[in-house]
Amino acid sequence: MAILEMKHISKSFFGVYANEDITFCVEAGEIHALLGENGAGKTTLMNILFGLYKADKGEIIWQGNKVSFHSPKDAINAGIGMVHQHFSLVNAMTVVDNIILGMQSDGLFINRKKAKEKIKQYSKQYNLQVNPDAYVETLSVGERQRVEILKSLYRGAKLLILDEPTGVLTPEETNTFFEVLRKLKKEGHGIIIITHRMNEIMEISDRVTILRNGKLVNTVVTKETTKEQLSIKMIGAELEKREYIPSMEKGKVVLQLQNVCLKKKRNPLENINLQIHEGEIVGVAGVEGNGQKDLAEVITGIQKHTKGSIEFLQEPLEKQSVRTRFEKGISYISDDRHNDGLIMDMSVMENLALRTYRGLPFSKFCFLNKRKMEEIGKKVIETYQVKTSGTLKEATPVKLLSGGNQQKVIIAREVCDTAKLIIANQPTRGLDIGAIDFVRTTLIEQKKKGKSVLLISADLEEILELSDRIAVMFGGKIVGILDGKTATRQKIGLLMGGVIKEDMEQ
Amino acid sequence: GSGDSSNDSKGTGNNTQSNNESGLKVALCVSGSVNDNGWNQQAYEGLVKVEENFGCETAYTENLGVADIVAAYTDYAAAGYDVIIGHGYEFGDAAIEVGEQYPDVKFVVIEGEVSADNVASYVMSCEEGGYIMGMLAASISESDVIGFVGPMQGASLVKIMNGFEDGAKEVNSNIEVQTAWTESFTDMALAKEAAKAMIDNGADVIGHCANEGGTGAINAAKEAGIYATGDSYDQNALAENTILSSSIYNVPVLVEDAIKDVIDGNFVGEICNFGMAEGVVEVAPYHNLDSNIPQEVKDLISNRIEEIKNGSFDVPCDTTPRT
Amino acid sequence: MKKKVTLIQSVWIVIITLTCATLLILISGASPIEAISLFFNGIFGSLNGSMEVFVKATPLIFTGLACAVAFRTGFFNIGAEGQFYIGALASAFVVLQFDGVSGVGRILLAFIAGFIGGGIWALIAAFLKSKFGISEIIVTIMLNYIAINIVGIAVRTFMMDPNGNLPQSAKIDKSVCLMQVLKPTRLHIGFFIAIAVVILVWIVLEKTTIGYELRAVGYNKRGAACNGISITKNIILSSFLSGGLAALAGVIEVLAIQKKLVENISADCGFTGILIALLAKNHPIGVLFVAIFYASMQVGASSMQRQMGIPSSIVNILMGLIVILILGKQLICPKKKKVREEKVC
Amino acid sequence: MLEQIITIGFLTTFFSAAVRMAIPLIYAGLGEIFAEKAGILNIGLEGVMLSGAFFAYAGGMFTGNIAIGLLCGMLGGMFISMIHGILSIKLGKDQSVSGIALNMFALGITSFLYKLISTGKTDKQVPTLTTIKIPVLSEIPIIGEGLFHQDILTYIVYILVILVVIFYKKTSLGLSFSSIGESPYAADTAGISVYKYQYISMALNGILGGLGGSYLILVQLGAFTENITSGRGYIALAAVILGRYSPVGMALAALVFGGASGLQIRLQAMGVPLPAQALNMIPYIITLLALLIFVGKNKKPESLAKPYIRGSR
Ligand SMILES: Nc1ncnc2c1ncn2[C@@H]1O[C@H](COP(=O)(O)OP(=O)(O)OP(=O)(O)O)[C@@H](O)[C@H]1O
Ligand SMILES: Nc1ncnc2c1ncn2[C@@H]1O[C@H](COP(=O)(O)OP(=O)(O)OP(=O)(O)O)[C@@H](O)[C@H]1O
Ligand SMILES: [Mg+2]
Ligand SMILES: [Mg+2]
Repeated sequence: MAILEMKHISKSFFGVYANEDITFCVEAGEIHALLGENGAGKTTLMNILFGLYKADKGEIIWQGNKVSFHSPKDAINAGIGMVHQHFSLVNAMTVVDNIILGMQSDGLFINRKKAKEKIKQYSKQYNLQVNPDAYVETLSVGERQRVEILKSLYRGAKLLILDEPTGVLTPEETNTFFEVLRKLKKEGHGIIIITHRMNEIMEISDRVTILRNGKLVNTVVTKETTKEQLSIKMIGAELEKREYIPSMEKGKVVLQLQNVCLKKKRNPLENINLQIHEGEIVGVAGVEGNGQKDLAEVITGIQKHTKGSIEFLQEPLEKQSVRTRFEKGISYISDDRHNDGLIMDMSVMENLALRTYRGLPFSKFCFLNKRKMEEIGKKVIETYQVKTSGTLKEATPVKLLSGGNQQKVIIAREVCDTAKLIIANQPTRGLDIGAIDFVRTTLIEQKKKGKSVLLISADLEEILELSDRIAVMFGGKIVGILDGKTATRQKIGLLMGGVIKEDMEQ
Repeated sequence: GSGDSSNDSKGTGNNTQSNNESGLKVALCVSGSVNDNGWNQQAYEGLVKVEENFGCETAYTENLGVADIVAAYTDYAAAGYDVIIGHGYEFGDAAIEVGEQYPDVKFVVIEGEVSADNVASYVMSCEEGGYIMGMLAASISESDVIGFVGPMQGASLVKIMNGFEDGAKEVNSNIEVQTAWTESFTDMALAKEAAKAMIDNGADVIGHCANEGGTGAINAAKEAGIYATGDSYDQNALAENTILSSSIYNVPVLVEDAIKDVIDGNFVGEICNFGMAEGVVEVAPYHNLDSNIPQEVKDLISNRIEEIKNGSFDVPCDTTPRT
Repeated sequence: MKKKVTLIQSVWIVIITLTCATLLILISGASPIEAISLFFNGIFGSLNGSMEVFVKATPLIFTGLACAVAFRTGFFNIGAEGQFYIGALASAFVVLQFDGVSGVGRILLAFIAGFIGGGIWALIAAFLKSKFGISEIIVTIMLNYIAINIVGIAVRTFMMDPNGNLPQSAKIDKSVCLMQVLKPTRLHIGFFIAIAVVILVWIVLEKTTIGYELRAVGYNKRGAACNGISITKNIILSSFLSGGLAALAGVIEVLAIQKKLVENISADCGFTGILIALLAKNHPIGVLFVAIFYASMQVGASSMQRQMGIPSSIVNILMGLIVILILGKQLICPKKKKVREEKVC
Repeated sequence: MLEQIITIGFLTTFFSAAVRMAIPLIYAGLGEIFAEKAGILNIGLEGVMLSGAFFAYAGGMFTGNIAIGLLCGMLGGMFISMIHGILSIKLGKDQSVSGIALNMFALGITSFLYKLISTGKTDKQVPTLTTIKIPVLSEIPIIGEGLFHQDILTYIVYILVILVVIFYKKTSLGLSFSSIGESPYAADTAGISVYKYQYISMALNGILGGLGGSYLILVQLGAFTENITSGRGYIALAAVILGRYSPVGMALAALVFGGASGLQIRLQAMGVPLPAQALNMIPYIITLLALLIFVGKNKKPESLAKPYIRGSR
């Protein structure tokens, strides 16, 4: 019998349906995947289930009874756990406190010792290692995700909703994570998983429900379908195959890092040596939190390196500000578009001007040229097919765009004529396959134009597909640089785990 | 000036009396609240008297900040008020400024420093009261330390404090007079703390001119079981066994006099002083502490009061803070 | 539809305010009808009253602008009050010191000195915030008290009028006073300066790259920094501008109203400025209108209070009440259902 | 001068003064900690204290009963903070506007009501609490007298400070309350009733702020005046920040501030040759210096003053 049924769920925002008459069910002991483009309504549907949104229409049958959840509290009490797409952790609290947050303690006081024991046990059982005493703000994104998962497990949920849980995990982590899911499944839990990765869906799920534009397309049994079929159902059309771009002749050196160090209390960067040539994509692989972001920020000037030298086009970058580095040709696509890349409360066109508002065409003598901004905004929306709110168009605040469309705005801004080196940190995270395809194609086009790309990604597929050379980072160091043609998942995986290249060759 | 008195009919307040004999319209402006048990309340009581005795039509504005004085004055002048009383030196410049535009309106500034054809300053010799309180305190003190708490350092308050000190020194040149300013008319807690500090330092009589805040100082004296002197009106009722006496500033009388002058046509635009001789500054009776005060002290005080009244003794008026 | 709701709400706000006013007036033993007619008579009944609205609005426009500029960069300046005092002090000092300079020259000097003085006063808080991460709220509150006391010291010592005994400075001479435009009313060119400054600030904030940067920093500091916008520079700029603008209110109070430096020179303009900026959603043009609205309420209420001898506290009650009602208008007449869920930040 | 200051006698009385001046601040500060930890900035604390003070006075005056006075004081404080609560929790309005408006409102309403109940009355005093000397402890040199020769409300505040520390550090309810100020979204998804807890926090804010005001009336003064709090609410806000949102830190900060005002008034009494205004600035300057000396990580709740509206971004 189905543990959960959602029947005829509808929900609209500002008169536009995010969910329209959606019906689907989850069995106990089933892993049910939700698939859909960015903005298809997956998160909305789950938020309704979890009591965060109230459905306009429709009913939820939970374990045979009709229920209505007014708040997450009701859902949690009923035995539903949700790992949210955007972290719902308290940064200023420790891991333990986050995990036991909102739960009734046995006595008058919290028994943190007991909680820690239990957490350690779960960590071990499901291979989700975190330090329970660490403050969440000190954790890497991957670690935070583990805390989120632990949090749900700790509450002993019967149904687990996982909204894009693997987006930030490494393949290794994903594998162990799937082990966890299989275990839970065997124990009779129901699981709803949202992911944009077809491989993962094929590997883990029993059934797939596909949403498009807020409407239910179909629910299919995974074994009876293929990636291609799913993809067609999801987008409504077939994706073109990208042509393979062979590695080009190495051009002159664009960026040279020599013994670059970044001193800080936790996870410093140590002696980074790296060269990037014209027309080359260098991939940086590694488990999240091993210094990749610091590396990107040291090159872009957001953080200043403390030792060593960085040369860009044979000129040393020492005290140059973020702005001058950009003007010289260093572009940056950050992994954190909400905080680093965009000003969420500003409009699309204002965000497009964020790098170059100081001069023509956006402004003259300090005065902004609004008409020009609009014009450029319109052009970008058209060429990049950014989906904006109907009436506002280029004046839509970016916070109202979906992640994929937000990413397009950043790319339109950063991939400009003056850019000579593009640093792309997790550029496809959280995007649907259409959007991913768009980003990758854009990067390859840049390479064809002779520009250089430093591609930081936790997604090995992406690294292997795009990179000419692959640097692997571990513990703030580059532990190996491999050739893109000969590198394999295994080799990279070992390096990512901290096995030094020399050791490996022995 | 325009004297825009077409508004007359609208300006009738709730205070209108049926026997509006003089037909005079009088407005009062004060910087604090009219129920502050002190400075401002006294002026307000004067205004009430004026209404009762002369049948004037009255209005008042309380809590008037310096930024709004001119506006208030202009308002009243335009609404046809005949006399505008400002209760404090800070009303002086505004009286001159608005007075130029409304020459028919009479302005009275209590404690002011200004005068013009239609502007008079009525200055009370409050220092006389302070002086007597200082003498009294010093005579009663056994520790040779007394204290005095002031609010904001305005000229009319500084002269009371200095008078207190001078009076005390006259009786006992070795006496130590501890003083403090709380920079607030309403912060009772700080005034109390100031008095406590002095008591901790050995003071055994506390004087004050801190208006409502001064109640805090009196409470401190009461709790410590020592004496205090009151200010502004007879404060004995606040603490019967604590308040030796109070220096009374008969503001209601002053206000009444001012209006009487206007009615009788005796108004002169000059700075006039009113002290004990004029019956505006007084000293309260000792009430039930009468028996605790030695006769020679009572004699000393009453003699000095006499001398001040008949002009044979001049109390120095010093308006510079001595820190 | 939305317009209709807003209209109904406004009507309700007026009704509730009037009811409360009536009650309070009745309790204090006066006639409400007369009081309310005096209220409007105070504002519209005479040229003097109407112009008084603009006179009272002038400092509020400056302090409102000051807060709006600061709030835009997320610099929570509670210190407009103190900056007002410093502006008054600096301008009075300059005017009295340089008596050799011509009138207009001294007015200019006063404006510059006041602006810089207030700017620096606010910069202290900005510096402590960006250098040490110390909350600007607490620093600006402390600086308010300190500024008020500094003025207290000044009018008793180095700036005290040598020909008087009162804690106030000498009067500034007529040539330095800001011109009255519509005698005998108090309307002075300061109000027109305020309008000019509003437009200037509006242009800077909305039309220039400076305003663009300030906004970006205000919305998302980290995002701005990652894209090459200097946070420190912008916080310093906005705090300096903010402090300077608040100080101009003090300058004008000295040059146009008091014509000398006195204690308690600000009628809580700094705090009211915060209210005005936030009610105007930090928009300069909005500040202008909210300040004028606010000033007219004050003028009406004071006129009512003065002519009838009603306790002044009624003014405070009503001003507070109106703001509370404006904030709580949804409760008075809810905009259909689902207010909470659909609201976008 | 210095030898006058560094004597046991001076230090003892000075410390007593510091404690006396600090207690109302600590009460109000505790209230503000509850509010801010739940994400609500109450700049209207001054109004809460003032309202508490007035109603404590009114209650005390009409009944002559201190306990009833205290109860009225708490309710009076709650009245103001619940308005703030509704505006900022239910309607998600700007908390600073609301707070400042409430300060104005409270000043007006208390002055108005005070005028109503006090006109024509000659005896305006209300009874006050007596002090209780705790035997052995009050004999401790220098601090004993100040800490342990006080009234019952002072002793209660010591206990409250400790209880609040325990509440936030050791209980799961406390954890829930403090998570709201950090991230209401996280709290909500963890099954915490964000709005309910915020209202509770605001009620506590009102009760404690009201007690802070009541203390002035029912312990220290026995009388009321317009604006009797004279800015103490703002100082309590500052104490919370200076004490980095920890109850003990806040209490120490309040003590520093109380000490500074006690010191300045004592220096005046001793005749320090400085203008009174210069000495009056001391508490504020000391607070600034304390901020500089103890500069460190800002512990401000991450979502402080940001309205939480479920389901919006
Ligand atoms: N809080 C909200 N307010 C208004 N509209 C919303 C809100 N949340 C979602 N929507 C609307 O719902 C639609 C679906 O959003 P949802 O977040 O469910 O997409 P999704 O399928 O989870 O996308 P993604 O794969 O990017 O996570 C959007 O297009 C948007 O118009
Ligand atoms: N407050 C809101 N108002 C209107 N629309 C919203 C709001 N919040 C989200 N949306 C809509 O929700 C849709 C999906 O948003 P969502 O953030 O889930 O996308 P996403 O691709 O998953 O983002 P990310 O990749 O950053 O996780 C978008 O189409 C966006 O327009
Ligand atoms: Mg989603
Ligand atoms: Mg997404």
